[in-house]
Amino acid sequence: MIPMSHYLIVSSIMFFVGVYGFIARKNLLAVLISIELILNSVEINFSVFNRYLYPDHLEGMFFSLFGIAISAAETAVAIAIIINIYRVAGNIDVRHIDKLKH
Amino acid sequence: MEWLRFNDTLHIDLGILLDPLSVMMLTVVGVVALMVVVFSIGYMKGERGFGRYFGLLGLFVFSMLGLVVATNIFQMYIFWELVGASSYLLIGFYYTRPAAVKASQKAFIVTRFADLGFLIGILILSSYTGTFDFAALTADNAAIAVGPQANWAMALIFMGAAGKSAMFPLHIWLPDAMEGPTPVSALIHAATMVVAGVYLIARMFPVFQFAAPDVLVLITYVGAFTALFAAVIAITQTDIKRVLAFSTISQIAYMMVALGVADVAASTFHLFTHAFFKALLFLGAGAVIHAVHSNEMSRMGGLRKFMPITHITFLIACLSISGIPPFSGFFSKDEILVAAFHHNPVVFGVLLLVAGLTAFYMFRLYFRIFWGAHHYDRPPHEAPPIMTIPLIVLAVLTCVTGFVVPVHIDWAIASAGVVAAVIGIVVAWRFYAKPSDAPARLAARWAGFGQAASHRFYIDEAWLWVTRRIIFGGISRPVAWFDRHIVDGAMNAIGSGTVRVSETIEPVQGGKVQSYAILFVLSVLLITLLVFVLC
Amino acid sequence: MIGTLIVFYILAAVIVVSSVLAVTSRRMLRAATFLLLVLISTAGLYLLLNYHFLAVVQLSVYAGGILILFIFAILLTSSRGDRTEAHDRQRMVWGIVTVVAGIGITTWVTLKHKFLYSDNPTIAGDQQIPVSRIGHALMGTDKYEYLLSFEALSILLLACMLGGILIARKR
Amino acid sequence: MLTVLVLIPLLTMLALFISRDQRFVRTVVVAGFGALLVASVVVAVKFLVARALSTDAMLLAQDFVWYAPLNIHYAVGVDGISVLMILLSAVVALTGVFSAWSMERDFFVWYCLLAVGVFGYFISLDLFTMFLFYEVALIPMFLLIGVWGTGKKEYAAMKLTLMLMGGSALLLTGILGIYFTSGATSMNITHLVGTIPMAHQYWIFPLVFVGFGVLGALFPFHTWSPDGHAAAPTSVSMLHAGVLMKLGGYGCFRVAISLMPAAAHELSWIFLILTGISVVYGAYGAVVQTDLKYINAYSSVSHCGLVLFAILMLNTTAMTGAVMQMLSHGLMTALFFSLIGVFYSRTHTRDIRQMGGLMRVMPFASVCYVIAGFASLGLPGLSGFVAEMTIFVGSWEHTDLLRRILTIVATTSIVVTAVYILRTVGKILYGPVLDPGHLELSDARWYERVSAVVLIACIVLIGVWPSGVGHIISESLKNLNIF
Repeated sequence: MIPMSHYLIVSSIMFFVGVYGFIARKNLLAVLISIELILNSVEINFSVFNRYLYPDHLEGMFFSLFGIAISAAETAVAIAIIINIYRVAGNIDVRHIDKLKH
Repeated sequence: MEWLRFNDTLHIDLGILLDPLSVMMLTVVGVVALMVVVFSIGYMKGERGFGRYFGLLGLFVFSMLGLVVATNIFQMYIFWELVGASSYLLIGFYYTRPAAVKASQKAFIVTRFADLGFLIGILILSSYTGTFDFAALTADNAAIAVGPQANWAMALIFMGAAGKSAMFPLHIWLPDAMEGPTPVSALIHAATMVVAGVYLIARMFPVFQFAAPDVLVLITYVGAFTALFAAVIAITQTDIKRVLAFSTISQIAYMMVALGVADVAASTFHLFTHAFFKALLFLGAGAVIHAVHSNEMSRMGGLRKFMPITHITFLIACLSISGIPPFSGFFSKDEILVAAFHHNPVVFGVLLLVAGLTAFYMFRLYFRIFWGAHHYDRPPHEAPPIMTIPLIVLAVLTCVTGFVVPVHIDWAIASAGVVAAVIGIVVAWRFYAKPSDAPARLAARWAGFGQAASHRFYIDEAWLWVTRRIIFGGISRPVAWFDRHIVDGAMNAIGSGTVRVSETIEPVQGGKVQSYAILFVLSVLLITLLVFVLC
Repeated sequence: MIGTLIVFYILAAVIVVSSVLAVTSRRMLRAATFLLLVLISTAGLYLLLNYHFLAVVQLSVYAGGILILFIFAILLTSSRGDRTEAHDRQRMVWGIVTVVAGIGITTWVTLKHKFLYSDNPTIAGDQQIPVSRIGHALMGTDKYEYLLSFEALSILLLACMLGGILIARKR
Repeated sequence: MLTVLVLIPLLTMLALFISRDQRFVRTVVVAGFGALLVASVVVAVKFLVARALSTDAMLLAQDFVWYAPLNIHYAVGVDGISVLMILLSAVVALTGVFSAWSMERDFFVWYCLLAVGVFGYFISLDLFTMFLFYEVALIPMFLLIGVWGTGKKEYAAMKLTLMLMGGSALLLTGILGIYFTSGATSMNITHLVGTIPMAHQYWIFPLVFVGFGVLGALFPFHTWSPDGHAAAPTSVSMLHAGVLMKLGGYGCFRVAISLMPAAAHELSWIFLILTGISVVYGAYGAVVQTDLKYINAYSSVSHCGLVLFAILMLNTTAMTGAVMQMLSHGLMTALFFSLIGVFYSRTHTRDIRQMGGLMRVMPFASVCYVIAGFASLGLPGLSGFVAEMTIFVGSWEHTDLLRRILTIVATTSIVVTAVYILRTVGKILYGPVLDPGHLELSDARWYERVSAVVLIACIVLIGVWPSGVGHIISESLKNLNIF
């Protein structure tokens, strides 16, 4: 059987790769992709803990479920914002949008 | 009546003390004040601030009487200060004249400085004796309780008295105080306020005698020196009021010497007689100034024809101050000379010399005003009766007060004094009664000395240097600079330091989400690490 | 048994490689594709854990819905600037430091920590979760039932819809 | 009963929101502060009646639990010293209103809030409420100076507020220290007396003393004072120098000394040196200033330094003098600032080199200024004299060399005071009129006259009949039993 820690290591690698993308990328969409990675890794963790530690319960699974839904919502809004920014600023570079007003 | 209680033992009372000394002073203050007020009605007529003048005069007389009847040293200090303040206001009466303003400030600050000594003296004295009361202080056994601090206390109290009575080196304010209206000078700066110092020491005399005899020696020498010093300066002055001012200093110094040689009676007697003839001199000078509209001797001369009453009264006063019998000055001066002779021959010699000098400069003044050539655009006229009546009254008093107190006259010493005075008068007559080049020749021979004397031996300049250079330049300016730059600078540095620190750490919160993320993740990691390493 | 293990490692390798490529790729469309790979592999992991429903949701919502959104967004906003995105060297260094430190620390912590039953094969084994149980849990109001969260999520989605429209609308 | 003193300004403030109309605002403010003065007098009378019947330290006391878990009460009560401070504040606040006659509504709103803080502070017995009101009094100051001031007003307001806030940070630490080390179950001052262990007093005393000392212009934390006073509008300067600086002295006395007498005895020498420096330093600093308000600010440093100096002498006489000096300085400096306001509003300068001969032009204001000057330099018959003399006699009661020397140093300040007062008077009031434009200036108006006359009356009252005040103070001090 697969040891739990393997799952966790995979998810943590995914998480930190996401963090790297969040920190280092300048394209807003790339940043958003990184955020998706982070969320995804968190969802994996929820499921894994649920399955291995409390197999009789369903909380972890449900949290993953909700997490997926929330990330869908968040992505939708974020992309709406990004498109709007693109419309206003002409690009989607993080460096140019450090001010909320313009 | 208890006015203010400090603690269980010390409290200020306000009361009235009547004893021969205070009654004598009351007489002097009352009479002179009355004469001066009457005289002023004529003198000040038409002046701006007529009402203010008499208001301030009233304030002064109130304070002076309060001082005289004080039952305790603190009450005296209170009125002492009030007298100083009303003197300040009266000297500065012509407040639009910068010289008057300067003079009033000088008078107040110099006496204030002296009063500081007075105050500290009171504090020392009271903390050892536990009382302010004159009666308790001067009781025979009280002085013993004082101890070794008594010398300090009494010396400081003498400093206060010296300030008020214009003893060297605190005399500088008095000549300048002549900027005030002349009747004011007569009242305050000749007859009453300036002798307050003498009065104070006479009041406290038992304490001096029993607890601090050394201070009496100090008083003697300071007095003798001041007498000589002021007399020498008086010879060279050309402003008649200045001459009278220095003469006042010299005469008060006489009284101080009398106190120093432990003859309170002689001192107060001289105070008594001096008050009248000096007031008379000042009022006479006032009448002259009123007629000629100038203080300078060179603008006067031959006035005896125009102002006969003033002339006669002035002459009486001059004779009296010179110590010619039978005028009052003769008796009181003689008393002092006798006391000094028995005490210390050197002091006696100085006083005798001063007596001669006094006669000389008084008659120099007299001859230059009332004799000699005259040239006036408009002939001066005699003062109105409201001004001459006080002169006459004072002149009469000058003639009779010498006989009020029965004195035993030591004729040997008295004749020495009279001879000195006569020599002085004769010399003055030779020099000034008719045109003569003797003064000029003498002045040329003693040029340096005369120069120094007419500049009052540069004492003013020395004080000015002290105040300008040391107090303003040496202390205040550095203090102000220090405050603005060092203390305030330190406070501002704390402020700007804070701003700088926040500017340095500002980019951390620079609105860049990614930077926040780095910081956030690293911090979480650090905390995780700490938690797991430590657990 | 060993087959599951092999499948897991393959999936793990795909996830790691794809996610790295997804965040480093210059071209956004490629990045999106790699993200798709990651998401699909994650669905595989869910299958391995016997969360079949979750795997399906993952595929349909993430791989199906969100990624389409991404691709639209990329196409809408693509311009020449996208490909020549300059790298901020300082940022990269910080990112790498953070990532290395993070992976190191989490791995160390994960390995060091002794989980209860973590290697219990019997429980982790086979049971599928029936969809009816999921449905009841989602719609119930008892303990361990999630109607409130479900409704909250619905409102959130509605709000996002409105917000998305409002933001993206032409002014 | 005492709460009325807080409620009146509060209600006045609320009433001001009704209308912006200038006449209405003036009526409300004058009525409000007039009522406040009346209420203060009533409180004083009630206090005297109660004092005759009771020997408690604090009279007219009331106590409500405010926040039980932290033992915070709303506790009020007065002794003779607070009563006098209340009277002083009421007089100065009312005259301040007259000096601020042409100000707009919003100014008075903050002014009322300031009064709320001041009165609340003086009636508080609970350390927490005291601190609260202290802060309430400080905040409006920032706006009053920053918005309605002149010159470098933003800088001055910022500096003043920050320095005072710095002081209150120390204070808060001190108060918490007092609360937690005393083991008491209340923050009421009367309950805290004698409960603080000696070891803790050593660190709490300096904190509290410096904390209050900043407001009392303790060297070297006084530099907010010149800038603040110079920038503030007239009535704010009056209230600030006249009343707010007294908050510092009062706090030093009420909290630092009376709760921690042992530490005060041990540590007083350090602060005596500092305050001794304040006294002389302020006086010398004033000598060369050219801005009228700066002269007064430095003079305040000197006089308030004397207050703290006397408090630290730790005997009844000197402390009586300290309270008298607070009263005297409050009245006198308020008078000064109101007259400077009069001059400034006419001549539009505060530089003494540009003024001259104003006695001719504005005789009333000038005479008042001379009287204020005399009060400041300690002329008998005016309040300054009795205060200073009581302080000097009190500090002379100590026989050790340090205190003797410091006392002599402090007494020299009266000469220096004379120097700068006369210099100012001579420059601006006497002499010929320098600026021909000044010849047409008008004298003080009726409201400015009211303000000056009331203050002078109080100064003379204390100066002529000091034992009335002195008695109240020394009785209260005896009740404290701290010496």
